[in-house]
Amino acid sequence: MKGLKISKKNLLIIAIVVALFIILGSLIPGFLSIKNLLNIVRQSSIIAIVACGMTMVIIIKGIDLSVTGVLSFCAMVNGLLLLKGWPIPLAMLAGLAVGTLMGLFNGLMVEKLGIPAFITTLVVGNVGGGLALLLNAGKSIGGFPAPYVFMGNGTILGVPVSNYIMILFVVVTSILMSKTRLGVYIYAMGGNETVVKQQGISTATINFFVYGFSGFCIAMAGILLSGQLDTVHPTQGEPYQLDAIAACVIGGVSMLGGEGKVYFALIGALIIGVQRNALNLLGIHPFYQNIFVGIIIIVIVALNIHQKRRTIEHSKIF
Amino acid sequence: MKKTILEMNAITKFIFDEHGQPLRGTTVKILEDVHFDVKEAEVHVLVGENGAGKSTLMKIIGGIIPADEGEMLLDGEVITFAGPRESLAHGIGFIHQELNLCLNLDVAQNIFLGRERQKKLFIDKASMYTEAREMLLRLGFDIDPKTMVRDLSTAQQQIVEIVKVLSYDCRIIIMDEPTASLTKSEIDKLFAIIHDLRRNGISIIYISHRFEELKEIGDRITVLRDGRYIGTVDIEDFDYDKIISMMVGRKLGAMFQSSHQVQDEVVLEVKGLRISRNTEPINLYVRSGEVVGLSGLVGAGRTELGKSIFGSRTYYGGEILYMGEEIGGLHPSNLIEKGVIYLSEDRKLEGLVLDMSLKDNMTMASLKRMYPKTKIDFKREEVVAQESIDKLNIVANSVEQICNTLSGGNQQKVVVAKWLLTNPKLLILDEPTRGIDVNAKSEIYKIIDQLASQGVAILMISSELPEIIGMSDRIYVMKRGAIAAELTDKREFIQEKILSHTL
Amino acid sequence: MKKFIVAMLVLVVSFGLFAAGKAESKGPEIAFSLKTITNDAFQKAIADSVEAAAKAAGAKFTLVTAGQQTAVSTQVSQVEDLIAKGVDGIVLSPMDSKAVIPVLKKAKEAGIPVVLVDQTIEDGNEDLYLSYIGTDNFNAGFVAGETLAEVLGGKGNVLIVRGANGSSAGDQRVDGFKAGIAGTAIKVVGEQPGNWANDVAMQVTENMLQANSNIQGLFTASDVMLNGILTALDNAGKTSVKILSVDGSDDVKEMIKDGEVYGSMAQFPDVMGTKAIELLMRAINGDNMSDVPKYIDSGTTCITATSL
Amino acid sequence: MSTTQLLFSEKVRRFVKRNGSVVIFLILAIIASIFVKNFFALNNFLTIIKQAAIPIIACLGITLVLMTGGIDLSLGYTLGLCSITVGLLVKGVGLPIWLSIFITLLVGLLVGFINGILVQVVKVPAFIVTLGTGYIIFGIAQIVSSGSDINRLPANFRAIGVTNIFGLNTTVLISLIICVVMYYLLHHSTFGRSLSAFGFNAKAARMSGIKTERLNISVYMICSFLVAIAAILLTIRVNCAQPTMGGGVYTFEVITGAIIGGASLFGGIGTVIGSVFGVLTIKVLENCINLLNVSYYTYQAFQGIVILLAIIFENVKNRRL
Repeated sequence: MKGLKISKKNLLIIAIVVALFIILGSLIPGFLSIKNLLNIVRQSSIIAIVACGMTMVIIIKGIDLSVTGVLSFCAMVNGLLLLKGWPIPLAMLAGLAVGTLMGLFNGLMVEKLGIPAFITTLVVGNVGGGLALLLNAGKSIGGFPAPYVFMGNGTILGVPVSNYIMILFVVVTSILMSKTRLGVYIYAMGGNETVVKQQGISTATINFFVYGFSGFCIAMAGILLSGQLDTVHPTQGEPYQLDAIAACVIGGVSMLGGEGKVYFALIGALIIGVQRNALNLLGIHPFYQNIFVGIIIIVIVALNIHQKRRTIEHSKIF
Repeated sequence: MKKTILEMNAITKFIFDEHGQPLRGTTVKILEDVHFDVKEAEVHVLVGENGAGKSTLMKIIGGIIPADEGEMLLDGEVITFAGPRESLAHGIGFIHQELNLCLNLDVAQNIFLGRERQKKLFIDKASMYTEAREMLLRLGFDIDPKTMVRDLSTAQQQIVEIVKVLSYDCRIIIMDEPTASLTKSEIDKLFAIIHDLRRNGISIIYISHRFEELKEIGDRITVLRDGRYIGTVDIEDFDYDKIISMMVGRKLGAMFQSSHQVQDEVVLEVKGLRISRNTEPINLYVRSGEVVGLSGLVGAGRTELGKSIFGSRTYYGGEILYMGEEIGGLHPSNLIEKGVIYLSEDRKLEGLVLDMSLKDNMTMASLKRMYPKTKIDFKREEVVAQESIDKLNIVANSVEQICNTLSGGNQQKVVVAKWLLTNPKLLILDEPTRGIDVNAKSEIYKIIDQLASQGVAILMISSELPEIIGMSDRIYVMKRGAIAAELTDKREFIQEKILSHTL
Repeated sequence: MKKFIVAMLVLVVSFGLFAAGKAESKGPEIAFSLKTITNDAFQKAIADSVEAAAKAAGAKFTLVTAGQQTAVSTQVSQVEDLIAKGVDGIVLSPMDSKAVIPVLKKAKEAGIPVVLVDQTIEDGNEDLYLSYIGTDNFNAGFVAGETLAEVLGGKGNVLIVRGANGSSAGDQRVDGFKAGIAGTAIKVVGEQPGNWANDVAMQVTENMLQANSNIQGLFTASDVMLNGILTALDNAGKTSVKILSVDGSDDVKEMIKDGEVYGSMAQFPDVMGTKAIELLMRAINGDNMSDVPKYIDSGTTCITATSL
Repeated sequence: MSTTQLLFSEKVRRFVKRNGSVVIFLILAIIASIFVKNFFALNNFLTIIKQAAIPIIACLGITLVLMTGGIDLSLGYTLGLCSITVGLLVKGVGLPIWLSIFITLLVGLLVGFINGILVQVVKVPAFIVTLGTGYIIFGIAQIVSSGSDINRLPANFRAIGVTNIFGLNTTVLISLIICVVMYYLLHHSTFGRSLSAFGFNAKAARMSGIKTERLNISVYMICSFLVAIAAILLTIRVNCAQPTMGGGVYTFEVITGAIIGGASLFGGIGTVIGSVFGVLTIKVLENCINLLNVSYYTYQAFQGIVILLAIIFENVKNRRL
């Protein structure tokens, strides 16, 4: 019964997206080509993966501003090790470990010292960014082993590998959020922290997990990106910080905490991707693109909120 | 003779500084040398004024805060709880006064929070829903465990809270004013539950200010005053005045007094106001020097009416006349300037800014009047605040004290002080005595009477029939968002009669 | 769900408006991708010349910029978009010498001719582009170094105001400069990043001057930071410091005239633009490009008061 | 211990508690004076003050916004827009200086007004609103400037900011005046009181007769107004108007300053002294990094770590004291 309802929902979304694409396609030459569509998803995959962790963080009323730095730093660690001839899995593991650790550090600051996530993540991000530059004297590195590049750029059955990885992340995360205790606790913490404490659930565990996981996702995004570019650039994280947050919020994750679904965050990421892509295909002058992006963000969020308000109004007793 | 399962001796708790650190060596203490014990299968009622230390004592039992001195024995063995989880593990459940639920989760998730049913790695939602539904039904409540707690009424939320605690098989259950927001029928159900809990050998510690309840369910009554243990009496020799005197340390005169005179001038007149699209229009008026009671069940729309008048809620059509002038939709600030004020039922969310000091809160509504040139005169402010503190004898160590370190009763007095400073002409009081002790109550009743005799018009929303009956010159009864009845003849002011209109 | 429908519709409508607003033009479509043209006179000059040349050749022109100085991945996905769109030719000013290689491969697969300007890519990938037109940044820096050494008579203290950390162009110029002064008695006493921004450049200069008041020369990775640097020196009463810069923008010419700046390494954006389009048009018209050299030097000269 | 002593120690405790950043600043300054060559020099201090003066103005603006529990991520871009606006008007269009400045300030107010309306009326979280308006403002700034900057501004315009009056130039003095005004506004007027109340509990504040709607919008306007002033002064300082001036980096630097100054991201708390010294702390730090000529790649990491320490101190202090 419930399952049916959900699948209905998805059908609806898919229907809308398809409709949207047809219209866009008719407006924009080359937009509807399978190549381009897969292309969009591939470009969105980085944002989407970061958004997986970000969704959790925002749900517990936090924010993770360490993306820029951590993303670059982890990729740099991983990349340098690869060039040192480490086997790919080990190098990636190292990169992911670094990201997770930086995330855990954020968790520590938030949990033990009560430092606002906003500021600790911001600063940790700066440090990460600095280290990324430091590691290779600000130079980019490249020329990675073929299988590694394949992960970022190759395709299986015509679909980019990145997309599979992204799907994997989104699915795993949303199962974690909806089907496990931890997931419930994360929502609970976003809803009412005191209750969580009174139930004897350790907020430390939650904070550490959420920020650690966010760091993990960021690291993964960074590694995947360096695969896509066959390069690690010491500042390659720059564009993804705000995009990831925007993706979550456009996807209806409430900045007030307690609400949000990873699936919708993915949609948010795709909306951003589609929009950027379409703007480029339309050949709109870069100056106007900024204005456009801004308007879209505000409008969509405004609509979300308006929608929520309406539903609350209706749920009144009489 | 039932055997004692929980015993507390010489419990002492010092007051906190603003960072929650205990201030030892000060004479003022929250609890001092308190004794308390619970026997098997009894309902032990704990009474006392606000700030008497009831909640603190319970928090110690519940493992939420530790005692600074003294010992606690469970089954004769000394024990300390590191946290609420531990006390729960020892079979002590705590139903809190303010709701402890996650509004963004559904009923079942709230009930099972922290001990979800697992199927391998994943939570087993299906069985949780069925179990939750059973629990609710067993206790006679038909609430869908799938509904988000946010969408429940306050009363329903309170019930979920109770069910949640009951679902742990506890030996001792602490109920801190569980009936505060329940309707009559729900209260009856709760009492039924309490009775068969006792039958099953479970003990209940029950905190309440509603004496009519105590007789119904209590076995023993323990009285605290100013953080000290005063005494324990069996329900058999329960005597209203005796308990009162134990609580307040002196015999109390008549709770309600009416020295005020109703005048002819109509201050507030509401014509055809609908509080929502599909409710009947409301008509009512309040005259100068008149106390009008507004009775009705929780959720009958009394608060909505109050807020509609006070420009804090959208209503649907109708006019609101204050001294013959339309004030509908005005901003609270303009209304306050005109002398219209609304004292919210929700002290913590709408009444006070808990993180700010007494004086800041007291002067908040009068800033414009006190400092027309916007420059704050701190000296004057202090004087004014101190006056209010003395006048309403608020228990606080300074005007700088942060409000969330005050007891509920004192917080309520701060709110009252705030409104008195605006020298109002029309007072809308929403549950002015909710969750505050007899002494504070009678003081607030005095103030209401004084204001009325100064010609202030008062509309008093209350769920406590005694106070409605005791205070009002006229009574409106609300039902499903509309006025169900108007009682003008004091001889009609009888609990049963009013209830009959509400149901 | 409703919110998504509405959201989507908003997208659609707005795109519709934009699309409607665009006039369809005949002829091949040529796109130019670079880091940014905001507040970077030199990049802007290149863009302008490319656009002008393209229009002249009757081609439809599209400009895409990554916005930030170092948003490499943005540039890459933008080029991907261009390929997907199926433009007929791409002029590219790579933000990173390696990161663009995969996407250039894609362009090759799609049979879209690419000309590199200003910046080139890793050696060994010459098959990926028709030709690289530009001046090598290292060289520009090198010449600047030599010139300064000459002016200062081979000795003295100099400060370096770098570009943004992680910008290869900036790094190469500074590396070149250091090579240029190598072997002389000139000492680099301070070296800090100015992030291509006047206010930052000014602040770091001020601070470096606090540490070393005895300065004879200063090198900056780009003209875009000169205003801040000059103000800082001016405030510190250091008017005799010999300044060398890179880009040769119109602004700097004024400053050189007024003797505030000793010289700037002029590169020739117009040459890059016209030449790039010329090559692309040929490729598009199916000429045989085998004769085209892989590196066309658009030349560098050091503009000084004398050469103006 | 006599009561007076007690009062004194109490006073100290309160002061440290309220103005942790002052302590952080002093600690840092002392360390620097000992270990950093050329730091302890009047000239250097003047430099630092000059560098801090302008960010302080912006920081006071953001402090107000933070006190409402909001945030303004568009701050840096507003700075850019105002910079290019004043540049264009003064040199490009050649309007009289007072008029150019007047219009620029209006632009600032307008930006703030739009942010405020979107936050208060449309009820979009400030984070998102200003994230979005940031993009938009940046776009507009680029369009009006068509990407190029305007340098070598008229001397009589620059005079506004660079004239020296007993050692301090007018920029510093203007900043000083603004600090004083803001101090009164925040700590001695009903405005500041209402602002805290609103930040802590908007509902209660409104129902206590505080015009929270107006308040909220006005705060964003004041913030952008101050940013506009900062923009004009910064433009004068570097003698160049450019749309990229400020930017995201600037926004976060200013916010960090306010946070070091003890402002709370959850609203209600914020002080002028705190924010001023928050910014000074950052500037001293940057100054030291340059004096030491720390390798430019360590720069960022180093700075980050020290700031982190400062913030840890800030929070630990709040708990212990």
